Amino acid sequence: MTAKSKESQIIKLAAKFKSAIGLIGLIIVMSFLSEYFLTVHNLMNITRQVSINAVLAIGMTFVILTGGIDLSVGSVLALSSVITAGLMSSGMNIALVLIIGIGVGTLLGLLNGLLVAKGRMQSFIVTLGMMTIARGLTLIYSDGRPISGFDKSFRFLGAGHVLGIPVPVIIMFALLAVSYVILKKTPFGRYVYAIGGNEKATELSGINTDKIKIGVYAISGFLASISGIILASRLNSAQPIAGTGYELDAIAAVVLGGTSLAGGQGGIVGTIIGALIIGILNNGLNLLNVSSFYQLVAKGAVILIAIFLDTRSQKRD
Amino acid sequence: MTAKSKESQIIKLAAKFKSAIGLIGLIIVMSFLSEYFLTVHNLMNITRQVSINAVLAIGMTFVILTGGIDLSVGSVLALSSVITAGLMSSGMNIALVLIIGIGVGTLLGLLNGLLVAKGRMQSFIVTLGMMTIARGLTLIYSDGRPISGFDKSFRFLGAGHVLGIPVPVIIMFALLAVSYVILKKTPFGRYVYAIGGNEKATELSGINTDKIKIGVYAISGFLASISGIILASRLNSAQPIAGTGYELDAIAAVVLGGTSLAGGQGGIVGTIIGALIIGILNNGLNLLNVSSFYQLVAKGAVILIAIFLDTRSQKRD
Amino acid sequence: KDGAKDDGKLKIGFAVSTQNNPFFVDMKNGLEAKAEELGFEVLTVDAQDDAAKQLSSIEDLIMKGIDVLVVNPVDGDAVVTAIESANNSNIPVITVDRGANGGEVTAHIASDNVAGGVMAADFIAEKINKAGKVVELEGIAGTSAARDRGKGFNQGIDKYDSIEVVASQPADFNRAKGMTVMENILQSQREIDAVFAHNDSMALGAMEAIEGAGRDIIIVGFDAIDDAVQAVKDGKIAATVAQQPSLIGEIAVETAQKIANEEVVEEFIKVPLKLVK
Amino acid sequence: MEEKNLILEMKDIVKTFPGVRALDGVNLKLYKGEVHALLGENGAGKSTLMKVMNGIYKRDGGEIYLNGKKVEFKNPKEAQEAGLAIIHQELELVPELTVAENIFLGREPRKGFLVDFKELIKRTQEVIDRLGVDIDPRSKVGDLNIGNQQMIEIAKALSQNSNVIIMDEPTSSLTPTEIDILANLIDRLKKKGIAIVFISHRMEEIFEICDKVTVLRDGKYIGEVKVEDTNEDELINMMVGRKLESRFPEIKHRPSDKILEVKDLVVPGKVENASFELYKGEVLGIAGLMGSGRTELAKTIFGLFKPSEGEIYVKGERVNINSPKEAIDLGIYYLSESRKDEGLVLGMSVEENTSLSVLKNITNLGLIDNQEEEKLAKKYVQGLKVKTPHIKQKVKNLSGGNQQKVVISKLLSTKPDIIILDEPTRGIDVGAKKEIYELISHLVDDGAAVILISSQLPEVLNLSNRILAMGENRIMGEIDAKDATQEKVMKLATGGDLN
Ligand SMILES: Nc1ncnc2c1ncn2[C@@H]1O[C@H](COP(=O)(O)OP(=O)(O)OP(=O)(O)O)[C@@H](O)[C@H]1O
Ligand SMILES: Nc1ncnc2c1ncn2[C@@H]1O[C@H](COP(=O)(O)OP(=O)(O)OP(=O)(O)O)[C@@H](O)[C@H]1O
Ligand SMILES: O[C@@H]1[C@H](O)[C@H](O)CO[C@H]1O
Ligand SMILES: [Mg+2]
Ligand SMILES: [Mg+2]
Repeated sequence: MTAKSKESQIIKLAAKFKSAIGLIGLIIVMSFLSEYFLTVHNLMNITRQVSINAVLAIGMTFVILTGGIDLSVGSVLALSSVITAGLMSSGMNIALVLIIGIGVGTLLGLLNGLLVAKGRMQSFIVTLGMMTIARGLTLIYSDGRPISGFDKSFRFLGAGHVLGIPVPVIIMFALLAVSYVILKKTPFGRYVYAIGGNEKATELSGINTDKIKIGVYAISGFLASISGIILASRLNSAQPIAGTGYELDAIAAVVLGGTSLAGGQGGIVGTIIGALIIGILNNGLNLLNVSSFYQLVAKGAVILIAIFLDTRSQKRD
Repeated sequence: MTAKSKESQIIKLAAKFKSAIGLIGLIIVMSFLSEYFLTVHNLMNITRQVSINAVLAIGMTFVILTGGIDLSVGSVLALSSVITAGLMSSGMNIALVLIIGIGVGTLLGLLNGLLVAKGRMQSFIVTLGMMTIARGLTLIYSDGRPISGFDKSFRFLGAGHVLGIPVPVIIMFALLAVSYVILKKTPFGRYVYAIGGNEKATELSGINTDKIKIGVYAISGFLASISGIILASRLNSAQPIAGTGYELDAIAAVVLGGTSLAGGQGGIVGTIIGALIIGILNNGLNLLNVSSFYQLVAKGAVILIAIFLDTRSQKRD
Repeated sequence: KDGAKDDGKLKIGFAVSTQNNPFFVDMKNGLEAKAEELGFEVLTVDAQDDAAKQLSSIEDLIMKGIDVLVVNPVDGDAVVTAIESANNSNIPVITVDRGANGGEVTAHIASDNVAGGVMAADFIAEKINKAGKVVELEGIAGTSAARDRGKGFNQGIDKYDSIEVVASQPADFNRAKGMTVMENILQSQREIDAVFAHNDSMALGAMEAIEGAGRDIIIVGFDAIDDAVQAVKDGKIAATVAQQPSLIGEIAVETAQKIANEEVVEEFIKVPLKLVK
Repeated sequence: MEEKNLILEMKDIVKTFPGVRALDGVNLKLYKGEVHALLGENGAGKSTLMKVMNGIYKRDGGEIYLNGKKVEFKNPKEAQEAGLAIIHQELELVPELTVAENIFLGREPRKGFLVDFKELIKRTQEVIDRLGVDIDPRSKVGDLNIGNQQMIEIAKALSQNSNVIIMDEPTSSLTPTEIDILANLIDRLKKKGIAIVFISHRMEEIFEICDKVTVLRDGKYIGEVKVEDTNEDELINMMVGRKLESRFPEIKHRPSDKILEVKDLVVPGKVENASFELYKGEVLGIAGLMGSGRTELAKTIFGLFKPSEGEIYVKGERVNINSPKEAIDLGIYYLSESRKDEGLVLGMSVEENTSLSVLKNITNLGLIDNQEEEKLAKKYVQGLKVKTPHIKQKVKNLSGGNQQKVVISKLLSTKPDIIILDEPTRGIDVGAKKEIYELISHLVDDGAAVILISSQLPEVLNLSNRILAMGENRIMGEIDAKDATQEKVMKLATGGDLN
């Protein structure tokens, strides 16, 4: 049995590699097309650019694995971002500011979760409503104006480096590692998958499914606010319309990474691969100086090709 | 047995009425808040405004009933719209122009369907890719500029009246009626529900599920292009950025109307109710001159309340 | 600074905020045409109105070793980081249409949106004899154009005691929205003398709504896009505040050339606004 | 002359799945007017053979002849058109559609472009009448209980007027009444010359209903015998390759402390005034007709329905159970009658399903202890003889019976004191059934209390200490197992008086 289970692990590993086919293919193609692409500097550049979407997409992965969706991440990002900026410019202690900024996002996520779990409403519409509300609150709080004028120390989060590596990239990988462990190694993570696979059976197994569901939306809100804060720091300004449309990019990263929107299947590593595909695509189209209208066509086409390759490489059953 | 089935029909009817609770509540509230609301003129106004989203949402209902989703409708609307306008201003025969304009949308829908059904790819990502591609094509075709200068006769579609009723409203109700019959009375319609309810069982019953799935996306593309043409006629100009974000409004209408995103459950009448809720909301907020930031909060909150009421009124099981 | 000009061709990076509006398409076309005329290379990136995307794509431009950066910021504060990156790579920066609130900017080329708002207010006041009811159609909440034009317009109107802004509603720079929002406002406001829209797309949408309702209202737009200029000629809208996007683009290229040749350039190059009426 | 009546022949059929050789040279010959039983343990390959026959799976080797002609069905539709109908083991119905729409899905009568609903209802009513059950053609299938859904699945196959009908465990969720109906029906079909493949794990049905038996073991063809020439022991020997002792173990009930007491429990529309007691060391059987409310009573105790009245006492303490979690924390575990919908996460592995209920107990610093988890899964895979290539196999790839064993593993892992088993042997082969009976016996020996809900009366009669008879959502009476007979229990359940 051990020999066999090892064999199956190898098969699994191969399947995972295959889900990276699109990524590797893209990297190879880009390296040929542009001399600027495969440089340390540019790769650093890409990972830094990807980090915002990746952090959102990590949270989105939790939600999607339970079979839900979170459309509010972009607005929650903006709300946390302006609140953090606003409080900071009012001179509040920076630690407290961060706690409040992240707290607000987590709270909205929690609210999403409560409405989905206890209210038994469809996550799509709940988070669509929340997306609209959070955007409104952001505009009200900021009076529609960007907020700037930050502490030098705050800028470290978005623009700093440690050992030459950009801080957002470090944050992204740290969150990736923690999320990986949570999803693969803790009971909570296992329940996330179980709910996506069969919610009823999970409930009958004695698991408080409501709590888990509330948890995943809270995590998504939490991560959205973290990325909002990184973004504000990176831009040195909190934008009230930041994050518009980011939910679609985050979902695209998750799906490109091989996670099924039906829930129960997929994982965080794929999500990062998906986010990288999108990031490389954006970077590459710029490097190649593809004109903006054609960029849209190219981007859409590459997404379709990547997902097509990935689907092909998965065993049909 | 007849007594029983009659009783169950009454229960069903009541359930349907309940799904309109949100709509009726909203109408009552609005009538109190604004003296201008409940006038024949304004109601006509609302239905005309709603017609674009309603036509999209009708197509979206077909797709969602099979358990899929179509994010490309807004871009397809724009593409059909500029192509129609472009060909018309080049002096082509108007009937031919309409056929091509609608044909393009239907074709893109068909392509969506092929990728979903034959390519076994997730509809979310397929139509997300298509949304990006179609937007790019629209911008390329129009060079990012609005196209105007239409025939007087063409304006009839969007701005004309028949017996005092706006033409878009007539088109909307005609499409509603046809779609209702298709969904409820034809084998095709029953298969749409069956696929959403249990795709495997449907396939095992010897139904060509791929064909049905391709069909619903084609219908969605077809209706998206019709609404694109109505919109161009109504605005007297085809806008390359028309329809941005319309997919979310269309999905919201479907879900507010009680159709489950999981597929298999719901219907077209609910969708129209959902579209009306959204339309009345937009109209009401304008009538009340609610300031822009607060409009967002109010809109999100009303959506949540409407769906909450609707969920409450459904039997939990 | 001549190292980058190894092929003798000046390489201009152009970061435009969005292409979703003919205004910017004109600006881009003006810029690209001028560059071609002078034999320069232009690399254009489009931020789709997203400040973060703009930052990323400017980083990409810097990667490609551009000689001059021309940026049309999505937002004046958010663009600072990008400008600083360019500064660090010794790439001179020109801002167009919208300014930056930091970093080292060699030249700023723009028309003044606040001034344009005031201009529209004064024109309307004159048309309605300094008394009446006006409606404002706002651009996308949170964008600088909407902010500045709204600010200028309201400052302008405040000078006239008998003019009242009876409704101020967002229509997102969008023609379809301009139409529906205007239709709705027409329901509740029985008396409207004039409408100011933050751009022409909304003004043209409003025009359709007003025509449909058979009412007679003065309309003023912003941008002077082709359709709007035509509508002014046809007497359907009263005026549009003309920016000269194409000229902005051209001047940007000329300025870039001067900078590359180490000539002295003005810090703020104002491109005149004019009222097309 | 026999060969003239040969309708369908399968020769040397081979089918492999990754890591599994499900069919390895299997033969089957079907003649007009015969009922042919297909027998084998769980995972022997019965369902796979039928799916190959129907074009649902593509075979890897062998040939199929229909009326002497070699055939190659690419999909179920082609098989259907050639006169083959199948009743699937796992119900394949669309819950949102009506009974009528489900039965005629893909074959609805039409009037022009439209479905002729009048005709549809009429034909459905005819089919249902043939089955002799009382189901409204217009009701939604999702609102029916499993038994009735099974009848719809049967009606669907029946309505196709086929020459060959495959019945893959049609009786596993039926009570004796419906089984009688089905047996009569099969008799009539047979007389019309229709060939029937009948799969069941209930040996008595084989002898009552079938003419011939083909036995499979581990995907291999063992042989074909006539029912009249064989007996139960021989068949079991062919199936499992060895002799099995008597089917029911002797359970030594030693009722001690009262562990559960239910008083006047009411859930509107589901449970009416239920009162009973349960003691450690006993099996309490619950018998009743389909739809009698047994499942609802069990689910209420498990915290899935909220009672409007009544009290529940566990170990003497009044409790309020609001969720399965609270029930499990009190030492109660419920094994659902519907493993696919409520028992398993089909996309997860055997291991992950087994540990799901006790995951919190095998953690180390908050992380799942993989070795412990593996140990747990292996313990039950070995203990219950779950047939799976390895513990990482997804449960959806196991045969029905083996899936059931995984659900039982999950239950056992929580070491409950009060065990509610709802149709625990549904779809389980003779050997495994016996193992489950023995398991119940062990559990009782260890002092657990078991509630056994089963539609198979012999099971209830032989394993229980006391029996509750349910009907119309209420407990109609209680009888000591020693005094009980099938007749007495059914009489009680239908409201009759024993005196
Ligand atoms: N889709 C599949 N993928 C992998 N293995 C499968 C698949 N379907 C069936 N198997 C395996 O093939 C073998 C035969 O399964 P099958 O379902 O035919 O058994 P069965 O005789 O019908 O059993 P039961 O009496 O439990 O229904 C089993 O070992 C099962 O695990
Ligand atoms: N989903 C449902 N919707 C409506 N009524 C239902 C539903 N499920 C069950 N019922 C009804 O509840 C009652 C009891 O159901 P059920 O058949 O599950 O009881 P049971 O005694 O456990 O029967 P079974 O032999 O099927 O296990 C029946 O009257 C049935 O029709
Ligand atoms: O100046 C431009 C245009 O007026 C456009 O209509 C909106 O964005 C502004 O920045
Ligand atoms: Mg089977
Ligand atoms: Mg039951």
